[in-house]
Amino acid sequence: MSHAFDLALCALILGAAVLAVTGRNVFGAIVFYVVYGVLLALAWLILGAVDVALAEAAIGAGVTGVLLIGAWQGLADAGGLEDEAPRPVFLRLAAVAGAGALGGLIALAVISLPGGDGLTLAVVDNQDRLELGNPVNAVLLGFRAYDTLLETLVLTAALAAVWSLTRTRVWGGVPGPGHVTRPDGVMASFGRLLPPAGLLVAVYLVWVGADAPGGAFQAGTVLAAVWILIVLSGLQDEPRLNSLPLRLMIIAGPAVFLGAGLAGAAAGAVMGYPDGHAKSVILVIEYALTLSIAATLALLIAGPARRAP
Amino acid sequence: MMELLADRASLFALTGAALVALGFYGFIIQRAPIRRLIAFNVIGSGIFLLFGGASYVGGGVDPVPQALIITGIVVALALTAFAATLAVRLAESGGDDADDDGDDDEDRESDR
Amino acid sequence: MMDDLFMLAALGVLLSVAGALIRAWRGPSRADRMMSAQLIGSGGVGMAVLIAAARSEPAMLDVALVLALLSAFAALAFVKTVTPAGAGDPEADEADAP
Amino acid sequence: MSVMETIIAALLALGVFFYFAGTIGLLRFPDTHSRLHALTKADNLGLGFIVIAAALHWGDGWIAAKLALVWVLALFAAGMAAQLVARAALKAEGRE
Repeated sequence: MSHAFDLALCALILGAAVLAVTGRNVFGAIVFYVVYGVLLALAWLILGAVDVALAEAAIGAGVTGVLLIGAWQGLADAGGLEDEAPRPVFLRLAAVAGAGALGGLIALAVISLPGGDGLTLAVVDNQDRLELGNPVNAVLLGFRAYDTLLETLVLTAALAAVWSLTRTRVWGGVPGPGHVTRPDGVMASFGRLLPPAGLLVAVYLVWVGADAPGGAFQAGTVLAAVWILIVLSGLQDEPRLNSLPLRLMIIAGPAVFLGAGLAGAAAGAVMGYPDGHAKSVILVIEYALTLSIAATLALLIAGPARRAP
Repeated sequence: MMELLADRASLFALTGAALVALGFYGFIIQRAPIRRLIAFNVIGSGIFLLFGGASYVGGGVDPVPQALIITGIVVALALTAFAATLAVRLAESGGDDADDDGDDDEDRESDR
Repeated sequence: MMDDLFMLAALGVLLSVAGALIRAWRGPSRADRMMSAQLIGSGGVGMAVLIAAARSEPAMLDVALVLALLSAFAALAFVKTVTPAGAGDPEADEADAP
Repeated sequence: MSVMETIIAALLALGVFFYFAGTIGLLRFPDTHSRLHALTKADNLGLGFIVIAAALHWGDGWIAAKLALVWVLALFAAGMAAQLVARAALKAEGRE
């Protein structure tokens, strides 16, 4: 029975992807992409990768939809939504041939992969030294912490890139169109009801992240979603982008992370955790990262400033 | 072929391979910026699924690829946000830098 | 035995989700497409609960929790697209707008 | 099959039935607003039965509380989305 579900899920994932990529209507393509995100989260659940499923559920099924619909709105307002000029036939054929060859090659590589136990045992054997029960977070914040540090810097760089597209006269101003809703309406009520639940879930995810699926990225994304919801429902406008507390919040995570790495020099190893205190340092980093990831993702979705400060 | 589809690991890895091919096709064929963004993201998630399926042993996915995939999902979102902003600003300027008030335009395309 | 039962139910929900995809494909209006996405989101929550129950893995319920929390986000963004510049509230009358 | 298993099986069958009812309504009803009506009733009930079945399966208070939170959140989200999508559909029809 489980196998029938696997097959049907994979077929549906492919179907949703085909419709998202080739569908005739741009808005429909966005809807299919959101559906595709939900189905992918289920695929990760089936594979037993609960941490990835959480990230995919929060990002693929939640935040990306808001991002793409925002872009759709912006493009529709600017008249750049659709370019209907059809591609020449030879290009279509070449694309089909190229895609087929690429997919075939990858499939061949997958089939000929040698079996193996991978790195699971190596991680499980060593994660006790970090006192973390969740192997994925032991990799993210322990064994491969360099990657995670650089990733947070990539996020900050992406935000700087988005801000670089600001019109000069509104630099440092407020992003978004300035949402206004009926104060007693459904939308405003929803904006008041959901954030406490979202906050609870985010705190819970970062709290259990040490020993169970969850962690800074998942919790940060849920917090970012709560932020976006409050803005969309008109309860609170986006902050000014030149505000100092906001900028500090954005760099707090990478700064604490880098600081902990450099402070490791005092304990014997640059970019290492002090023996015996690894868990407490990791928890501090994780909380700071959660805040920074939340602010960075929410502001990435909000886009550059559009109103003067 | 059938025993490959009967094995969970290779079933999801092959689905990932098909998604990469599909996204690649869409990325070449489509012109509208949002469609290209979606196609690009389909390539990305196809690679993640390929990676996850290939490292699936018995009860779960290897934690190292899991960590890399989580990192990848978040970076993909960040770059999608940047690309979307770029596309909107490009459409607003419409190739004419003097048009600085493009965002006041309230025309909307109808759906059907 | 019980896990097969839960997966059978999950397969049933998956098939109903496949049906909803047809409506998302046909449209005709954006509201119809958005409704299908809503039904599929709700089906996703249900399937996440069912998979968690089949594996007897409570941590998997957190995925259902996150999906349920964020299932209305795309719908919220969507309804704003019918208002000027996507900034308003479809419930507000035009006269209320500033 | 024990009594409890029979009850769980029956609840699951009901849950799946309501999901199908929602999908059939979504496919068969003639216009946007009646489709919305079919959809929101059905999927909330479907999820409700599935959640009760899962809670009985675990028989644990905390897990049942988490499952209840999942259902309440889904109810809120679906209720809000239904109301706002209906308004948006009305508005879009007016504009076109």
